[in-house]
Amino acid sequence: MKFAKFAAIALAATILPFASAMAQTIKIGFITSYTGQNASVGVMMDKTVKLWMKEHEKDLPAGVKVEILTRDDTGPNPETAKRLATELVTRDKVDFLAGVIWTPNAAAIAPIAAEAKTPFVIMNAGTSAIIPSGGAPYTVRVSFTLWQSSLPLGQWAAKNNLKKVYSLVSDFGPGIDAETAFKKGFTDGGGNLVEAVRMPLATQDFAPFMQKAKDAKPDAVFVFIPAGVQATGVMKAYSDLGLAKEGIKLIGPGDITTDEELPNMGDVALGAITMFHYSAAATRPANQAFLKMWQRDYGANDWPAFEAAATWDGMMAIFDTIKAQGGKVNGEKSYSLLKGWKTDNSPRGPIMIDPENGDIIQNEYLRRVEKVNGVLGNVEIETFQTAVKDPWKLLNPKK
Amino acid sequence: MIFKWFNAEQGSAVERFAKRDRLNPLELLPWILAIAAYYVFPSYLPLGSQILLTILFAISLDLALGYAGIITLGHAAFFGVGAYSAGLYALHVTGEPLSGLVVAAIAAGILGLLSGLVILRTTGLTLIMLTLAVLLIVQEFANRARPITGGADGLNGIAMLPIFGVFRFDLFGHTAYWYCLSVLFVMWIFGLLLVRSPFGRSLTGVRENITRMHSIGAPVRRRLVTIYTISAAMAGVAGALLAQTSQFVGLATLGFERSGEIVIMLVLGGIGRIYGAIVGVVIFMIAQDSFARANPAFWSFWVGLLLVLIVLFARGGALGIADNLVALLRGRKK
Amino acid sequence: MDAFLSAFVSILFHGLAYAMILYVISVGLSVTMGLMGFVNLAHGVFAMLGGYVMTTLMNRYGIPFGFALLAAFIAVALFSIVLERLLYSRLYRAGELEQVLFSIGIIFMSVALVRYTWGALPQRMVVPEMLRGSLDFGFRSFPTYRTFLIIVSFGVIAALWLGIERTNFGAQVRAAVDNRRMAESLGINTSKLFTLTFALGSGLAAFGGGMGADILAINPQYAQDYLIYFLMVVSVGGLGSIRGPFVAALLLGIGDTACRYLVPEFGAFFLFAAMMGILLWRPMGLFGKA
Amino acid sequence: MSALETQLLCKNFGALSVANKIDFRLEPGARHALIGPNGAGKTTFINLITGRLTPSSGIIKLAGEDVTALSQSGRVKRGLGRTFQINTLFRGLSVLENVFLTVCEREGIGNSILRRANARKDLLEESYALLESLHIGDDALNIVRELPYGKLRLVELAIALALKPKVLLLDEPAAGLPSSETAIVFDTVQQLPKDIAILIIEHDMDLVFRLANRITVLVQGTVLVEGTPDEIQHDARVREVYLGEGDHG
Repeated sequence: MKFAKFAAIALAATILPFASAMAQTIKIGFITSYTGQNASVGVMMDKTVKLWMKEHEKDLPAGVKVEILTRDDTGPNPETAKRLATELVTRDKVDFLAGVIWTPNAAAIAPIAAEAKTPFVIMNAGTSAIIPSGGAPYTVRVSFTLWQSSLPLGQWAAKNNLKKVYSLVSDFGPGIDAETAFKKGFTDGGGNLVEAVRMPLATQDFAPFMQKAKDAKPDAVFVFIPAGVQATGVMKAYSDLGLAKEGIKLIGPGDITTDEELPNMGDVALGAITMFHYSAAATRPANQAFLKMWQRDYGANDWPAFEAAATWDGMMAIFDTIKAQGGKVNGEKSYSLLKGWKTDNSPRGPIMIDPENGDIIQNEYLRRVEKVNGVLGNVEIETFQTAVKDPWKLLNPKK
Repeated sequence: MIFKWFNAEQGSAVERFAKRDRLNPLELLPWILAIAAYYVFPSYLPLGSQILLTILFAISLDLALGYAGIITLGHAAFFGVGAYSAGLYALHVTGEPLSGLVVAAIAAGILGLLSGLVILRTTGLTLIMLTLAVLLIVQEFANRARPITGGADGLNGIAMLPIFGVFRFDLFGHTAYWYCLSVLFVMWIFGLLLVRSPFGRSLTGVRENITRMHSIGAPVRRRLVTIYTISAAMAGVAGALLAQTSQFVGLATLGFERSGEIVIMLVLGGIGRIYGAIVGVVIFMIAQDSFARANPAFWSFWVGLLLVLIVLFARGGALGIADNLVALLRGRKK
Repeated sequence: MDAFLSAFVSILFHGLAYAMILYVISVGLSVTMGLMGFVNLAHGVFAMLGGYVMTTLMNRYGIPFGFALLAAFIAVALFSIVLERLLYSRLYRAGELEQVLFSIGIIFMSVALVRYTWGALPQRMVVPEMLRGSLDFGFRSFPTYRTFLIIVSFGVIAALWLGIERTNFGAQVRAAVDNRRMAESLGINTSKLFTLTFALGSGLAAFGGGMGADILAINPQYAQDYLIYFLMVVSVGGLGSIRGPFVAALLLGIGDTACRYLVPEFGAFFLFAAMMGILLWRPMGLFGKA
Repeated sequence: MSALETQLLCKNFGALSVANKIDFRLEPGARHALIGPNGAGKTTFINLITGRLTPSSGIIKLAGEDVTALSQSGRVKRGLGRTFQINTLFRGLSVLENVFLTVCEREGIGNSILRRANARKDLLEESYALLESLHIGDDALNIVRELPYGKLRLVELAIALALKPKVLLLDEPAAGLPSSETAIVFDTVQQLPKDIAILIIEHDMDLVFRLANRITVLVQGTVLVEGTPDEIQHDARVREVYLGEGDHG
C-alpha cells in the first residue's frame, strides 16, 4: 500500500515536468505576513487560498494550471513587501500579485504592479488612499475600505441616540481613516465626538486607554485596531473596566469583533455593535456553503473572518479573469477584466469592483454580537446600505 | 599557486608582519564575484542590491563592534536615520541620489557623534541598554512625528532622479545594483584603509584591553567616539541606499529586528575582519531567501540554532572556520 | 479636580498592576545577571513558556487557574535547570557579546518552536468566574482580576524578600552576588547556587508570565516584544539587586501607563528618554553596585 | 625638582581610607622600592599616580607640573609608564603588535588614518629590537593568549619600556616568575638608562635590597617610613609591622 503510493508519487514526479511544460501555468504571487505582528491573519489567508485551490482548481480551462508563490512580508514592512513584489514580477514573472494585510505594504507594491503591468489584487489592506479616486493602475481591491464601514456607522450612531462618543484608533493609515470617516458621519448627523485618541500600533494592553475613555463618560466608545490579536485585548479592557455596566457601548468596524477571535473574547462581547461587510455568522447560502467547507477542512472551532472572505473573493476574481481569457493571460487584459468584475455569489453578498477606480463596492451590514447555538457570532441585524462605493473617493474626487 | 599563498609567510618577523596587511589579490575576489553575479543571476538583482547595502551596514557595524568592541543592539538607529534623511531629502529638496547619500551620512554621523559622546562612557549591559535606548527614542520619534515621517505608514512616493542625470532607477534593479556596488566599493576601500591604519589598529587595542590602552596613553574615549561617528555615518549611507533603491522608508528601518539581525549576520561571518561582514551577509540573506520561502515560520528556528552553535563551537564565524581549515592544511604541508 | 483625581487613581492602579507583573518576571533576571554576570536576553522565554503551560492546562485540560499557575512555575523551573546545566553554564565565562548572541539564538528558536506547537494566535486566558468583572470599593470600582494580581504579587514579593533575608539559601545568594570569590572560599557551592537561582528566577518569570497573560498577551513573539521592558527594569534597577528592580518596575509601569493615559501622542518617548537619563546618571542602575 | 611627587594624597572608598595623606617624592634616576604588607594600598597608590583612580584630595606632580586633573593619556604623554601586577595585555594580538601599538601611541600617530600602520617599518624594527632585548624575539608573531605566563610578564615589561618613560612604575614585575625569568626582568631594569626614575613594588626582599637605593614602607595607606635600604633594614617599626610578620621576607 505504502509502496504503491510512493511509486505513484515517484512516477508523477518524473512525468510532471513534461506535463507542465505542455500546460499553461499561471503564476500568482501571494504576499502576506506569516510571521510578525498579525501572523495569524496571514495564516488564515493562506488557508483560504489552499481551500480555494482544492475546491476550484478543477474549474480551470483544460491544460491550464495555477501556481501560487507564497511570500512572507514579515508584518508592516513595506521595504520587504516591495522587494518581494519586485522579485515576483521580475524573477518569477508572475501573472498576478495578490494578498497583503498591511496598508503600507500595499501602498509600496502598487507602483510595482503599475510599472510591471501586473494586476495586483489587494485582499485586505483597507486604507482608502492606496487606490486614489482616479484608480491606481493595475491595482484592484476586493477587501474593503475603512470609510465604507465607519462612515455609515457614524451616521447610525448619530441617529440612534449616542450623543457623546469617544474614539480610540490605532495610529496608522487605516486607523486614521476609521476615525475621520466615523467623525464625519457622526458629527454631520449632530453627534459629539468628545475625544479622538490615536494609540500606538503595537499596543498590547489597552486598559489605560480604555480607562481614560471610561473616565470621560461617553455614551459609546468607537474603536478601531487592526483585526486579530489586538481585538481580544480591546474587548478584555472593555470588560475588565466595566464600561458596559456604566452603559458605555462599544462600537466600531468589524475588526473589533473579528470572527476568528470572537470565541476568545467571551460573553463580554455580547451586544457590541459593528458595521461591516462580512460576518461568518451570516445566513445567506453562499456564506453557509463557504463556512461548511472551511470547518470541514479546518475544524468546527475554526472561524473564517473577513480576511478569509476577501481572499476567497479575490481568488474568485482572478480565476474568472483567467477563465475569461481562456488561460492565456495578459496583464493589461486581466486588469481591464478585473475592473467591473462582479459576483452575487460571495460569502458577503453581491460585490463588484468599481470599473472607475478598481476599488470594492459592497453592502454594509449592521451587526450585533449574539449567541447562535451557543457560539458568539456577529449577527447581521440589517443591511444598512447596499452597493457602497468608497465614500472617501466621493468626498475627495481630486486625490 | 594556492599553496604558495598558504605558505606566504617568509622572511624575518618584522618583514612578515609588515606584509600582512598589504592588499592581497585574493581580496579582489568578492568584487569579481559581485560583477559576475550581475550577469549570471540577472533576475536576482533586487535581492543583490539588498545584499550589497546590507553588507555596507554590516561593515559599518564591524568597525564599531568588531574592531572597537562596542557592543551595540541599536545600530539600526543610524541606518534608519540615514534612510529617513535620504528619503526626506529626495521628497523635499531633490531626488539627486549622490547628494542624498552625503546628507544621510551627515545626519547619521551627527546622531552617532552626539549619542557616542554621551553613551560611550559606559560599558557592558549598561552600554547595550543605552544603544537600545537611542534606537528606541529615534524609533518612537519617527513613529510619532507623522507629519514629517508618515508614522507607521512610512514615507511613500519618493522619486529618484537618474544618477549623474543618466542612469534611471529601473524596475529590474540594474541601475540599483551597480549603484549599490559602486558605493559599497568606495566604502570598502575606506574601511580597509581605516582598519589598517594606526587609528584602526589602536581600536583593536581598545577592544582587546581598554585598561592597557589607557595606560599607554591613548585617548580612548575620543577614539571610540570617532569610530562610532564614522560607523554611524556609514550605516547612514547604507540606509540611504535602501531608501533610494526601494523608494520607500518605513519604521522597520529603525527596527530592533534589523539591529539584531545585522549583529547576527556579522557574527555569522566573523567579526573584526571586514570580510566577515561580506561572507556573513551573503550566507544569511541567501539562506533566508531560500529557506524562508520554503517555510517562513520556521526560518527563525534555524537562525537561532545556528547562533547557538556558533557561540558554543565556532566563535570566529564562517571565516574563523575557514582560518582553522587553512591552518590545518598549512600544518600538514610543514 | 475630580477628573484629575480620577485620572491619578486610574494611572496608579493600572501602573501598579503592570509594574507587579514586570517585577515578578524580571527579578529573576536581575539576580542571575548579578550573580553569574550572564546577559540573558532570553529571560522572557521563561515567562512566555509559563503563560503557555498555564493556558494550555486551563483551556485544554480544565485544570483550575491556581493549580495551573503553580504547575507553570514548577514545570518551567525544572525545564530551566536542564537548560542551565546543558547550555548556559558553558557560557558563564564567555564575553558579553557571546552571551547576547546565545540568548538571542534561544529567543529565535523559541519563537519558531512555540509557533509550531501552539500556533500564531495569542493564547486565550479565561479568568476564573470569581475574578471577573470589577470590585466596588465605594469611591470607585476596580477590575477584580488586576486587584487580585496586585495582591498576589505583593504576597510573592514579600515571600521572596523574606526568603532572601532570612533563609540560608538567601544568605548564600547575597554573599555570592557581593563577592563570588569570597563566597567560594567560604565553601559555598556556587555552581549549585547558580542552578537553583536560575531555576527560581525562571520559575518566577513563568509565574509572572502566567499571571500576567491578561496584560502581556501570550504569543510566540512574547520574548522579543517585551524584552526591552524586562531589560529596562533590570538595568535601571541595578544588576544583582532585589529591590532596585522593584523601584524600576514601579517607575516603568506607572510611567508607561501615565504616558499612555496623558500623552498618547508621544507614546513611550518620555519613558525611553527617562531610562537613558537614569542610566547616564547612574550607569550601574539605581541600586547597582558602583 | 622631583621626577614625581605627591602631596597629601588621599583616597577613600566610602569610609575606607586606602591612601592617607601620602607625601612622596621620586627623584630623577632613582631606583625606589615601595613595600608593605598585602592590602597596604601600594597598587592603589600607583593607580592614583597614573590616573586610573581619581584622588579624594591631594596633588600629583610630574617633573614639577601639577597633573592631578590630567587624564591617563595626558600623564603618559608626560613620560609616565607602568606595568600591572596582573597581566594587562592585548591577549588576542601578537606579541609584536602589543609593543607596536604602544610605540605608535608614543609617536602620536594613533589618530592617523592616512597610511597603513604596518608600513612603519622603523617602528616595527624598534618594537622587535625591544623584544629581542628581553629574549622574546622568537615569540614576536605568536598570539599573546597562547604564551606561557612567564613570557607574558616580559611582554608586560616590554610594553612599559616601549613608551620610553621618564618615570616607570613597576607593579610586582616578577610576580609569579621562575628565577630564570626573574633574572631577565631585573637585568633589564638594571640596564635601563640612569636618568629614568623607577618606582617598583616588590615582595622579594632580596631583589628589593639589591636594586633599590631608596625604600618607602606603606602600611594601611599611610607612609610608615622612608629611607635608604640600610635605614629600612634597621628600622624597628618596619621590623615590627612588616618583616616581623615573616611571610614576605
